[in-house]
Amino acid sequence: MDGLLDEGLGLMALGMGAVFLFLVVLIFATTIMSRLINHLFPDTPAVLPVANNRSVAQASSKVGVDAKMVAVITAAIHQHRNNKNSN
Amino acid sequence: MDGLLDEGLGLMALGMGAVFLFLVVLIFATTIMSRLINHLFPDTPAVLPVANNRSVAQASSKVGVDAKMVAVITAAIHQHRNNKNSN
Amino acid sequence: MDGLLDEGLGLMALGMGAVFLFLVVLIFATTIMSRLINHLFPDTPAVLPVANNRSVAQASSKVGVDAKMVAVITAAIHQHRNNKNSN
Amino acid sequence: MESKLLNLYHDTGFYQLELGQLVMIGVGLILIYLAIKKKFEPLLLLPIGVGAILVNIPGAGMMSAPVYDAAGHMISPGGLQYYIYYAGIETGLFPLLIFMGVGAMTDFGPMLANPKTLLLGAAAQFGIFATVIGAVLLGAFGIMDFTLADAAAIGIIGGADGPTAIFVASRLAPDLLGAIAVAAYSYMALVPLIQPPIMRALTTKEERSIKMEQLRPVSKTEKIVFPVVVILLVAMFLPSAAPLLGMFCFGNLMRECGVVDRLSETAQNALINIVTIMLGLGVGSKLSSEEFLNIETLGILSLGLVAFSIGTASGVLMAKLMNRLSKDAINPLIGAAGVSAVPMAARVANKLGLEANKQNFLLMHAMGPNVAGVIGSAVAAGIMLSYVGS
Amino acid sequence: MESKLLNLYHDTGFYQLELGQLVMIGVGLILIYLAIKKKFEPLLLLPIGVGAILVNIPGAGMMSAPVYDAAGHMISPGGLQYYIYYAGIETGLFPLLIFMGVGAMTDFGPMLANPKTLLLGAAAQFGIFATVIGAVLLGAFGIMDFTLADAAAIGIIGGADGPTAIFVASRLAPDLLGAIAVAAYSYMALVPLIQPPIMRALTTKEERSIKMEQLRPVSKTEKIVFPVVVILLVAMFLPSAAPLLGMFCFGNLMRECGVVDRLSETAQNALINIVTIMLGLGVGSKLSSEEFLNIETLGILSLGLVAFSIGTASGVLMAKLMNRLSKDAINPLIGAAGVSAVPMAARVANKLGLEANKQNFLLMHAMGPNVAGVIGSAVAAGIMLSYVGS
Amino acid sequence: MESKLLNLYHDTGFYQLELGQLVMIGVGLILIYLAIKKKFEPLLLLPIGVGAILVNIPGAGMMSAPVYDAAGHMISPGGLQYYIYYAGIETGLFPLLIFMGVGAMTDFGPMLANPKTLLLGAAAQFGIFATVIGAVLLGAFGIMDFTLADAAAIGIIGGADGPTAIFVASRLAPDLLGAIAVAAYSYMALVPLIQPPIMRALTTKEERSIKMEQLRPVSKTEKIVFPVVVILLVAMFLPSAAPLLGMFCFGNLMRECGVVDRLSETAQNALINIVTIMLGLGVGSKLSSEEFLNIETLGILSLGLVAFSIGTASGVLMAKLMNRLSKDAINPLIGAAGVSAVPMAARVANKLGLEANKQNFLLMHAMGPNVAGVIGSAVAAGIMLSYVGS
Ligand code: NA
Ligand code: NA
Ligand code: NA
Repeated sequence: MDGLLDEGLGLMALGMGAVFLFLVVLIFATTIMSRLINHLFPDTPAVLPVANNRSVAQASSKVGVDAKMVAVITAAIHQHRNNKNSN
Repeated sequence: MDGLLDEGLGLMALGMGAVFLFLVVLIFATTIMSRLINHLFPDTPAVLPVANNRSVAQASSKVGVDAKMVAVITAAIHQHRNNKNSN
Repeated sequence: MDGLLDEGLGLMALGMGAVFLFLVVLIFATTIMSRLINHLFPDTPAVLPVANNRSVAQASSKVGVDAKMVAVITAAIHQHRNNKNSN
Repeated sequence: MESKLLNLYHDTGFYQLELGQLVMIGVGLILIYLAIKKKFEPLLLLPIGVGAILVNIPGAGMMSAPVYDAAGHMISPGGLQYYIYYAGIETGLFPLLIFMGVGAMTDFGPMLANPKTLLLGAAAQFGIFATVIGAVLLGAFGIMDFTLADAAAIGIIGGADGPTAIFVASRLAPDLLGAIAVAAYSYMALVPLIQPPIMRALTTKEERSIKMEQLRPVSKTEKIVFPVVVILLVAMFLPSAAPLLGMFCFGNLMRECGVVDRLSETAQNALINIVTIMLGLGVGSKLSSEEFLNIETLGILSLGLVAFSIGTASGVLMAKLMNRLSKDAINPLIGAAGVSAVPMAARVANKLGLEANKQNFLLMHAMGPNVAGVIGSAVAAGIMLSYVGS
Repeated sequence: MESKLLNLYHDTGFYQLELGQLVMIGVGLILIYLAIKKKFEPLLLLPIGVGAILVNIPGAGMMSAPVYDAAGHMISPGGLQYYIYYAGIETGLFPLLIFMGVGAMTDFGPMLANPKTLLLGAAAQFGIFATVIGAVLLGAFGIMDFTLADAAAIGIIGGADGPTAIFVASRLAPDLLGAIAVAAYSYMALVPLIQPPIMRALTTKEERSIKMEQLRPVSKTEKIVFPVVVILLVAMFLPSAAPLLGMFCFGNLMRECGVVDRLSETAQNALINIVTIMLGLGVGSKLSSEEFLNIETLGILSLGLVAFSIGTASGVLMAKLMNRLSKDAINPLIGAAGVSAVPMAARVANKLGLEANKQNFLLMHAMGPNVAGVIGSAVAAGIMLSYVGS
Repeated sequence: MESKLLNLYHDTGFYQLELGQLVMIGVGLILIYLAIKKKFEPLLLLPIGVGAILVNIPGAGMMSAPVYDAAGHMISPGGLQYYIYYAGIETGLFPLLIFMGVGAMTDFGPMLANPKTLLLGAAAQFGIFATVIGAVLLGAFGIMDFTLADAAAIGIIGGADGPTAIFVASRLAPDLLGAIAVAAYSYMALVPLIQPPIMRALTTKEERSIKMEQLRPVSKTEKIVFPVVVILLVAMFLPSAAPLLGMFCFGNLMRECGVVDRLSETAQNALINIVTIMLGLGVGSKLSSEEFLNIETLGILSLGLVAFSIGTASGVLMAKLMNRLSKDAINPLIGAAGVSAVPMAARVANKLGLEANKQNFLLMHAMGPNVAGVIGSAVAAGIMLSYVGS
């Protein structure tokens, strides 16, 4: 029984230690990465971070559809206008 | 030979019996289910039953597209109207 | 060593021979096929051959969408016109 | 070098091709022609046709088993159709996944609006069991070599339901699988030719003109609860039909419940399409000359036609009986839709109804027996697996 | 004939059904009800519920193993859930593919804009390890029969991440997989009920009203490089987490790199949907009465709730600590999102923030710890697999 | 506890990582960089690069085999890449399914309009067999350790067709698969750099300016019948090419026949995308340091470049010859497209044509040899499998 509890406590210590260690390392790595990238390639940032997981995908597909739609609508309105003129 | 024919006839008797038994039970179960549901939750029925297997799916997706389209078109026409006013 | 080189040369001879043989046969077969088909079923040719692998698929789907869009737009413009008339 | 050239020549189809294989390649071409030109169930018959050609190319090894050495390392890999057949068809995975997709495409609304049409879906299964007797007789008189398992697998053609037929055949008579699948899908495509004469012969013009009262609306909740009810009844009454009907109802539940639309959409499209391609190639692998070119195949094709005809007739006759007994009018034509062959048989009923009376739209009324027929043949399949297996 | 009839009766559920199976069918029905009516993670709980019903139908053989004769020919095929479970879950394939799809759906932008929120994703994993101790104690006092491996697998419920929990359980405690998966998904769905009281108890209204400064924009390049950095760190520090985090980062890289959109789209849709259907049926296959109806399941369900609660509390407390030490204001509510349960926990944090101050939009700020929690629990999973396995 | 800590340290990459693995992780990073930044065939090189990193993480066990006890119960599951490689690549399933999808994306129209361009697709395969001789010589002089099977597998890089190269390599030289696949896809991406100097060197500006007469329209029926004709010719002449060309033609038939659009759409999208992700991870699994970091890989990369160059040259020279002999003018540039590398090589030919004459649009004319090159290298693959295998 004590053996099992010891093992459990060991797992907890090691586990939380490793989780924190890894994520702290990741914080440093991410910060360095971001600084390096923004220093080397100071490009216009793509977009503000967005809430919904899929909003980027949706947005891009929406843009595609909208562009098509706008083209069609422009043409339709154009024709509509022409028709009116010829009436 | 007779053995095989007997077995075949047995299969037929059992089979048709079971098919009818199961579907008759299903008729009762379905009828009871429908009555119970329509008694307990007298909600507005969703839709009239439709012919094509996939028409529901199509309809729903069409609705989605149409809603988008209508929005875009409304905007386009709105802008069109504004443009005319400003001309 | 020589054995391996011999085998390689043999593979080359057989390989190029087979490739040419097969494709020459295919040229004849294709030519005969095309003549036969265009003789037996002189239908209107579907489309001019197109560059992009997927352009046919894209085109067809585009047509589908456009048809829908055009219908919606027609309806929208119709309603728009009616609204104006009633104003 | 010379020997290599000789080897290469020995590898060619010219040298190796046996007559049987040539004939089977011809059969494959006919299936492709029927699929494309005649639009005979092309989703299945086109892949089956291509699969039949590929498996009959000598030396292509599309059906060859992989070879391993003693240590378990692969010496030579197996053929594509070998892997597809043994992983997807022998195991029953593909028919079950297709049945799930079919469930996700099925609307039980018309059946729920008029549950007594389930009886028509039961009556039409008589074609299945009558055909079993036919096959048993052919076997008994020594004309053909059919066991009871074979007879049962052949009978299921009368269920007019592809995945059910493949599922049963893969379990009861894998050797006959190719012929049974081809017969099932071909006759399903031929429903508009097979059914009308029988339907006309058994009904008067007055009967065909009978208008049925409009179906009541069915609530969303009924549609959601129904597949659960079916699963529970199957669990109680007929566990051997549980794989087929369970997956069918699972698909239908995904469709109707409204909270897993992305799963339902995938089950109806990407998943069922992928599995259909594989199933076709796998079924095609059973169209080898040894397994297809024999007298039994003729028997299967004839019996399949008989099964469809008897099923149609019993559906119509049951509908006539119900029309007499029931207070609501029932057009006997919708009984023919009980064989399933969704949605072709329902359309045939509709067409004949319109012929008799231009205002008589039977489509929705025929969809009830039509989907009931799917359940009916799955139940029949369960009985057969249980009866013949035990 | 009579004996056949008897056989058939012996095949029915009425004859065969044991009480345990009946109860488990009831459990399946409850899961379906929760999925549809209460919208509890329906994408998983609906297939799991159906799977639970199917596997408990006696005689359906959904989980029966295939039988081969000495020559390797199949005598009787296995059940659908048998193939799904052993091919996709025991091997770990399905959870990994789902993790890839989740990666392709995850936006690391908010986390990259404020990397120190990763600490919140670390702190919330305390729920995992505290629960391990709880399970060990239950085992140690002889109340329940849990080994260290069992305890570890139960603890991972606190990771609030379905695929991770299934992956770990399939490796450390396959017997408990059903209960663990059900607990994990149920509590993820219950996050809006479980978390708020704890969050309110540990914070003052002033703390909940804290506004955080707007996140900086994150460049495309940062988003592309980040998953590669994570893979490299995993390779260096924690190889045992490499399968989970590697696939997760692979999915995310496909999403962000902009050159393989068609793969990313398929990973997020057709592929993850297909695998989700299968995973659900496979997990459901572990809801057999022998494996689920015992005192251990009660322990798992209770411990899972404890794990969520402790994880929520430690996330909030860590956020309070960071708020004191950091120069930028940090609203303690976002700490609760560190348990992951993406994106539910972030929405809960947002909701409580709005309650306290109508202008306080925390959603974007909570997404950082939220996705950090996914990484955190995958790291914890790696540690457990390494520690318990070695 | 201390020993556990030590174990954990022993598990880290720091402790375990060997130099070779580190180098291979670097190779993986380079592939990812080329895929994303240089757009080198990203659909394949990105997954291959990620696969190369994952398989070289020591302790991750992505390629470890499952372990079973005597009773057949799994003791430890295998790694993801192990299952993918042995189920999909060793068996040949994945390349064949991709080939089916490529067939469904291929338009044979331009080739049918001008069938004699098939000769260009034949000539360009000379690169394959010349490279075999090169590899044999390297082996013969003891510089590298290549067998005839190795040489054949290396030669196929010159086919400029990824799935064909992977299919042949998985059968003839699985140890070299990683290097061969990387070389094949890299050089396909480098076609715009490799081909133009060779094309310019072998042609005069006048030749490059040659305009070709417009292609005749091709009827739908021709497009439908063509893949069937190819299958039948393969069956007769070269059964060993039947798996590759059969699946390719099956895909093309689904595309053109017009009655199975839903299958064609899935073959071109969900299915090929899923298989591409898997294929990439599986090929990446062969980029282990033992199999990749040796002198042979350098030989493979050099020989691959030679193969592309010789193929390009022979295509151009054949086109020059045909231009002299034929009554219709043939621009020699389109010969270079005979290596396949669809549609990159055709675009290169178009670009050089426009350079020489701004009105000279060769794209459609180059598509003929381009798709002919796919058939040509599949035929070459069949010959090799038949010659080396027997
Ligand atoms: Na039926
Ligand atoms: Na987590
Ligand atoms: Na080629």
